[in-house]
Amino acid sequence: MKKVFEKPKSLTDVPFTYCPGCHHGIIHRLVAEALDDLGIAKDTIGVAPVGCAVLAYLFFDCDIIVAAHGRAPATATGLKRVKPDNIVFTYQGDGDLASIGTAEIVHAANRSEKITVIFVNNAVYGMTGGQMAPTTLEGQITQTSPYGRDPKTMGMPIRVCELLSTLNSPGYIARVALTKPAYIVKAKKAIKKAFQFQIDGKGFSLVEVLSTCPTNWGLSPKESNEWLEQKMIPYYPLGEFKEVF
Amino acid sequence: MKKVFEKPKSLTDVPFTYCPGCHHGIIHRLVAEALDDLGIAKDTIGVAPVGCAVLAYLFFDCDIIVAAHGRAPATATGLKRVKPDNIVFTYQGDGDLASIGTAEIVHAANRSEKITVIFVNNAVYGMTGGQMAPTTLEGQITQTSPYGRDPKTMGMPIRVCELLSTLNSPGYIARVALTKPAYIVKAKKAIKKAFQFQIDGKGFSLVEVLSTCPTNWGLSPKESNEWLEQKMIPYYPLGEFKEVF
Amino acid sequence: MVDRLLMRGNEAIGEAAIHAGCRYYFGYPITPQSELIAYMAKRLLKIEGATFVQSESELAAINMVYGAAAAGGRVMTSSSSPGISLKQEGISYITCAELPCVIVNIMRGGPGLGSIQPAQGDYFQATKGGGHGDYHLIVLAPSTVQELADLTIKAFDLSDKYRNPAMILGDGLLGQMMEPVEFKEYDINSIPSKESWALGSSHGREARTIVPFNLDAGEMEKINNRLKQKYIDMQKEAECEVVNMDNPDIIVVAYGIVARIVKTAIQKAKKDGINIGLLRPITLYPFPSAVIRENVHKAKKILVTEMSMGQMVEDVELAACGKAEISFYGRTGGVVISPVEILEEVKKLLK
Amino acid sequence: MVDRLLMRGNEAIGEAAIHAGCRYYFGYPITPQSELIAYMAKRLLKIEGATFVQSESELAAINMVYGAAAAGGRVMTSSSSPGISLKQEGISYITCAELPCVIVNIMRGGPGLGSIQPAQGDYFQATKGGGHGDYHLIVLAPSTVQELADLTIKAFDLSDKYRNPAMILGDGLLGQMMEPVEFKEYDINSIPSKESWALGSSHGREARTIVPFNLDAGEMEKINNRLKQKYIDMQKEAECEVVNMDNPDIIVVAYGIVARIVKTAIQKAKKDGINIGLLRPITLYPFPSAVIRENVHKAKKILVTEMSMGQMVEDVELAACGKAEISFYGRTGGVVISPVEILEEVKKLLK
Amino acid sequence: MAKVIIDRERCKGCELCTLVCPHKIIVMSKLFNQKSYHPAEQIDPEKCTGCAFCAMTCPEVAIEVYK
Amino acid sequence: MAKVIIDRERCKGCELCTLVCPHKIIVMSKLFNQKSYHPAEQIDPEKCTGCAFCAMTCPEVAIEVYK
Amino acid sequence: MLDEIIIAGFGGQGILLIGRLIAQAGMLEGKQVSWMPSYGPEMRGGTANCTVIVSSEEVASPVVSNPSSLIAMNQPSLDKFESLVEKDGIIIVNKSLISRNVKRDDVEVVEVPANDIANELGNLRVANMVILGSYIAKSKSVKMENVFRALEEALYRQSEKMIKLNKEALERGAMFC
Amino acid sequence: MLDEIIIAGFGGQGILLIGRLIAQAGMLEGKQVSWMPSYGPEMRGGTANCTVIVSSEEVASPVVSNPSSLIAMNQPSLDKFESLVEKDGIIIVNKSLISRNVKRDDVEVVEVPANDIANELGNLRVANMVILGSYIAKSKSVKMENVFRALEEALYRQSEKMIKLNKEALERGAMFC
Ligand SMILES: Cc1ncc(C[n+]2csc(CCOP(=O)(O)OP(=O)(O)O)c2C)c(N)n1
Ligand SMILES: Cc1ncc(C[n+]2csc(CCOP(=O)(O)OP(=O)(O)O)c2C)c(N)n1
Ligand code: SF4
Ligand code: SF4
Ligand code: SF4
Ligand code: SF4
Ligand code: SF4
Ligand code: SF4
Ligand SMILES: [Mg+2]
Ligand SMILES: [Mg+2]
Repeated sequence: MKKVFEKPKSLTDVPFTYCPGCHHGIIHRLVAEALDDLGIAKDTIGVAPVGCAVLAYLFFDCDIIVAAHGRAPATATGLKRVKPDNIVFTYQGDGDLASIGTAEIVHAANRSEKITVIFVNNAVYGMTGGQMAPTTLEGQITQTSPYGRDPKTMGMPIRVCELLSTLNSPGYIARVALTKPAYIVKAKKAIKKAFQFQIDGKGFSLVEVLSTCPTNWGLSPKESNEWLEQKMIPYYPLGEFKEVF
Repeated sequence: MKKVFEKPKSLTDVPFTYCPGCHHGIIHRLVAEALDDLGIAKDTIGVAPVGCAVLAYLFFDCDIIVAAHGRAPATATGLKRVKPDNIVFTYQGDGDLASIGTAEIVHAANRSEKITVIFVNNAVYGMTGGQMAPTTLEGQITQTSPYGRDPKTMGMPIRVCELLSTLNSPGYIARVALTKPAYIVKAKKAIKKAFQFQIDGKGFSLVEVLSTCPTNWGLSPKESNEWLEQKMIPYYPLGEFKEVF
Repeated sequence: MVDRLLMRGNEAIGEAAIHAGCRYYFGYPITPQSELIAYMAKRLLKIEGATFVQSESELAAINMVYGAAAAGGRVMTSSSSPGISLKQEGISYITCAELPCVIVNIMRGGPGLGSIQPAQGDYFQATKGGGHGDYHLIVLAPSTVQELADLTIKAFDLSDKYRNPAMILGDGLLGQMMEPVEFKEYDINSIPSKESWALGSSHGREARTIVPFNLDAGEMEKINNRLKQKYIDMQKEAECEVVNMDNPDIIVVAYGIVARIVKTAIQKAKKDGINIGLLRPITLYPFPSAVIRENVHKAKKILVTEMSMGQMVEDVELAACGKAEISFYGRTGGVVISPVEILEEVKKLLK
Repeated sequence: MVDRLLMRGNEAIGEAAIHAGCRYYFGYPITPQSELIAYMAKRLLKIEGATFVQSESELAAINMVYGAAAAGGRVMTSSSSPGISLKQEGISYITCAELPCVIVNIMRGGPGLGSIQPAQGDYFQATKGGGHGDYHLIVLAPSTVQELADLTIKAFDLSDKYRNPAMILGDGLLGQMMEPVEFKEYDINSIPSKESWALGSSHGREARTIVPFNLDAGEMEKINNRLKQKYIDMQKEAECEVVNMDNPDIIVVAYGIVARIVKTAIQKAKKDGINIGLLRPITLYPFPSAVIRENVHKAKKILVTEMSMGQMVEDVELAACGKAEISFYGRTGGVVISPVEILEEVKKLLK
Repeated sequence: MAKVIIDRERCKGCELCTLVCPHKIIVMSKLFNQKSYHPAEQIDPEKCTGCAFCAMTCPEVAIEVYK
Repeated sequence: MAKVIIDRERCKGCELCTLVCPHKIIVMSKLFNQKSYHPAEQIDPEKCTGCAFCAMTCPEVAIEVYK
Repeated sequence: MLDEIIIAGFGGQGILLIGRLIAQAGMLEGKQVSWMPSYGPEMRGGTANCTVIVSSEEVASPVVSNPSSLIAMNQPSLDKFESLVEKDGIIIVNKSLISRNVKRDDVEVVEVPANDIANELGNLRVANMVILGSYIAKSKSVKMENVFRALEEALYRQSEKMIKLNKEALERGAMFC
Repeated sequence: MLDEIIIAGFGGQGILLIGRLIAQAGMLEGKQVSWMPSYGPEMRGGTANCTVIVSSEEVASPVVSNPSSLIAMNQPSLDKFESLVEKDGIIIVNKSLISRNVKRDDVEVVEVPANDIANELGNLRVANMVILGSYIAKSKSVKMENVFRALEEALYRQSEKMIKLNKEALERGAMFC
């Protein structure tokens, strides 16, 4: 029998430190597969965020730097400008990218820095124990919205893809999910396309991945997948938002 | 004879320190007239930016605080939350609002803080002597784009109204200009409407005013007006972008 | 009788703040102080007219504090080391504008992202001014959960008294641990009125400004001089706990959680016939230099111990004016010093 | 022969950086250093493969520097006081990650927005660590335009040597003034290779990481200890100019532009029969404590003078170990000290 | 009948008012004011309709209109 | 004919693989692994089509598929 | 009196609650107490421990190098802390998850099949109460009635039934001492 | 030798250039020089001044309390700096814009109708060169030929005609001394 599915080479053997059922692991695999498929792992520099994925350097078998919270796009800019022939990607959570790092992602996208951003939207701050993220849904209970997110004082969830797509600069922007195999196949395609965009020197690319945080959602992995499908996808429609070069 | 036009009461007698022909003065007058017309000057707190308008406290006859560069929306949030019955407005340049203060404006708008933002887009950093702003036009020469803004490394000019209008929160957002009386009349209406929006407790309001910087553009006031009409307005269309409550 | 409650340090700070009339909180999550922001959310969102905002960043938080303080609100923010670094510009502004507010730093190992374990590496930043320009914070260093509560209340009062931001400098261990804590009656009416300077409606008075700058150097210097005078006036608030100082063989100087660890070392040392004196600065700015100076001659050796590479030790040396032989022992990165280590260090010095 | 060029201080820094092989600059405009960013734009945008980015903020700039340094680029950023405060978190990260880069601070009056006139109020921030955690920058304090150039080059070299960020601590006056400057031959090939640690393509080697943290306190402490050892090793780079020190009536300690003003005071004093010695620290970190210590006993009185409320004076006191009577004279807010004032202060002390 | 009063010391000589006056009855003075700008002045006040275009446009709020 | 190999020590017992298997031939073991999770295991390998849905879904990359 | 207790196990085993109840009970008895957790990024499967001090005097260091008692809920915890326990101290071992014997012979050891008993009681999650019951009975650090009170306060949002179950677990555990 | 010159006037009068040319000329002569501007937010209509030192020794303080020479391009500048000039120093006054007389009688005063001469030359903007010419002729601080060289370097982007005009202005000014 032939092996038809195995761990991609661009992942190390270190077991993930993520909670059971957390999609971070799937996203890691898809990124690693993209690096494998495109044969770019040895030329890739990853920028890990401050968030649950801060330990990503243990898992990806490529050069990695951990950026300050929210500043991954700036750090990636520095890397890419010095090493334009390398492939540079950031891997950022929603607190990291859409809250503290808002200015950095908007301006990196606007400058159309030739980097690829993997944006993990799990509607919560995972690492710090479940506080409200900019992407937390209306009414969602978190540590810092203990009575549910109230749009009157906390605003509505931010849709990053839609926001960034208004910028008049080259870019590839898509939103994907991972709750069923069909979605995963699409997610894989989008991530690969995003890296290809960079390889082709076309500019900035970003894939938003709707992700789960069973631990902080207080749900089982299965329930988390359901919640994602029933609550998140309607507010965060999947699809490609921009492809301009 | 009756006086049919005079300096609004909400302006002090201190002569402006702006350069000849600079639109900051017109914008000040329009804001002051709005305060007069709505009778809110004595209940208004202004937040001045770091930029040419840092001295606005000399000119407006209402309480004023000078915020850190880019952080006026955060400072305004603090003020408004403590004094919800006061009217709070920020007055910000394009460097201030669209560059260093990107995160603050996006999130204040998204929380729909009940503040009014007067956003002065003069396509340049005035105060510091004419560096590139996020709104500097393609090819425009500035101190830091001495060979013209090159979208390949510096990105395209950011359209703030369009960007903020994608947020799913209440808000009034408009763009105006001041190069002819008809525009000035419209600008006045928009600014008044923005304050009325706040008075009515409807949420965040922002008026972007296309403005000139003869000094740093290296043009006469007249040429500056022409340049604004011929170059800026086509890229930054005037109009109302959002009115949701 | 007041109840004793078993509370986490972080939560005790929050409850103390609310107790002291703090109704405005702006902050951003970070370990090991996230319980504090969560606590403020839980409490303030249920109080009519109060404000809890999870800001988009620490930078936004400190600038919201700036606005809220300018409007006369009793306001607090909190964070841990990296987040406090991000607030430096804002802190400098608030100090220049002479606005009162309380800033909590529950320190963790650094530099960089560091570790999330307890440390005291931000002493310089807190006491000398991590931001630009000549300014100082009032810096209080609690060592028990009760003191976290008490000094939080005191921080608000001192901050109002001097119109200067005050910082609670704790660490991850203090923030995370639980101890019994009591909240004594606090008279909210005793809070000084801010009517004479806060921004708001200007009916019946001239419009006011809060402008933390002056483009004229001479005028700016006047602001600096006013601040300097304030720092001089503040010196009288300096506080230091003095423990076991009759005839010590050696004096240990330590603050915060480390001072408590020293206390255990003192007990252990007694068994070995060694008498350790302890000087525990409670205010780190103003630094209790006078108390240090009066006491250092009581023993030949002075040991300063911190969970850092040695920061407060400089202030101790400055206070001692070359009149004592000062050694330093520190652990870093989040490693908590143990009583045994301190005792060993003491024995080494006494040899 | 090398040409003497009449250049602004800010531009001399820029030219020196390019001369030293710096090809990456990330910065944000601010008075009084905007000529530097403009200069870098003008020059770097014309050099193939070089990068000039006006970043969205100082925060972004320092984090771009972090990335560029990690990739092995010789990289610089610059700002003035408030902007430097915003960089504190990033600086702490870069230090922890042990990456080389040069940061220029052309100081202005503070705190807050302050004034835009020259000042020296950021000494503590620069030398003690304005960011969180235990770390130090290499801090160089030029006093002429020529030295701005020379020390900029030196900053790059020291930064590479120790893999530690280096700061040029200038002020608005130095940045704005023009003086003749020469650029001596610099061998770009002498720049140490970064191949052994920089990120990039990993063909033929294992993947590398740059992670400025460790969640395990013990492991984090190892990082701290490595840094500490580096700071000890660095002490040998300490530098101090010693002027007119045979038999001085009084010794003045000053750095940067103020030291030059003292030199004029020295000349003026001679006419009055007063002999003023000058100690001018060139490296502020490592601080030339040994030179200070060796020299302070040569006069009864020591005057430290700064354009601040008194910051370096603490390091002088620490170096002097209580062995000299130290006074301080300072101006703030952007007011530049005049030679006459210094002379008067000296006479007052000698009375 | 209308007229405008221009505060010649506030005026910075930007000329913007001269451009918008429908009757071209504002011109720049040959003289200097104290800040050494050539201030604007109204000629032919009879032609003034009091439309206030000039005043609306003036960045220095230096113009008052009477009608 | 296909089969899957599940790394029982990597598995964290999240059960996601059991949900996506079209033939419901992955179930959770009653036993603990060393991290005290109940790992997933394949039953009825004959029914396995090697579709790899399980592997694609596994957040721990604990599943290999052979065909 | 001075009791210094380290309680250790997997995250999710209710380690911190054990500690909290001892501290709370101590406080109810007018004693000085402190409770100090280990803390880290919230990730499942990690280990957790906390240190509790119950004392008649002011608690100085909340950090304890040599506890007088150890409650080991799993094997790694026993491995890590066994050697630190003071001479004549107490080690309570969760026999359900720890197969090896305690190596020290200068301490008192109590073995409690906490998980098994909890299972018998119908809820694995009360294993922590079983072992706490045993510790209280053995050490007499605080009174059981005060642990009950502490429990009621801590679980005030839970059902009567749940509280009852926890108390039952405490009592079952107390039989091992 | 040590010349310490303050040059002051309105922003826009070319004050900084006057200073720069003196410094540049001094440098060409192998002297030590420094040039220090006043600086502020770029707003028109403000005043500008700069201090230039030309010396045979190392320049210590670039800040000068008592200049040996003052070039006053407008009245506020004369008001501000007149009293500071050293005894026996030089004050060059732009007579076109300054109506009052210099009050000091212990300094040498030269009055130059700089704007008028510039107007005569057909370009108001060269008034600064007129006054500079006068200062050079009076003070002999640096050689005029070196000012010419400095001018050529500074205006290298300008037309031949413009450079010629500036030189002419310098020469016209030099007649006043
Ligand atoms: C400057 C700074 N602020 C705050 C933190 C604390 N912090 C660490 S991770 C994190 C948020 C993580 O949330 P997210 O980005 O959504 O990632 P996730 O863990 O959900 O994948 C925060 C606030 C920090 N390390 N640094
Ligand atoms: C933190 C910080 N960075 C930079 C500056 C310097 N600075 C002052 S104003 C300004 C930009 C002004 O441009 P803009 O906001 O467009 O306002 P304008 O002057 O054009 O009206 C800058 C960068 C500062 N004061 N503080
Ligand atoms: S906390 Fe949430 S995001 Fe983080 S690893 Fe656990 S489940 Fe995933
Ligand atoms: S610099 Fe530009 S924006 Fe500033 S006052 Fe002058 S013209 Fe206006
Ligand atoms: S009011 Fe109208 S007509 Fe009269 S001067 Fe002004 S613009 Fe001209
Ligand atoms: S618009 Fe105003 S400032 Fe401009 S010229 Fe006319 S009156 Fe003067
Ligand atoms: S490969 Fe397909 S059929 Fe086989 S076990 Fe996995 S999901 Fe089921
Ligand atoms: S998906 Fe993976 S981790 Fe989850 S139960 Fe299946 S094999 Fe285990
Ligand atoms: Mg998240
Ligand atoms: Mg602008």
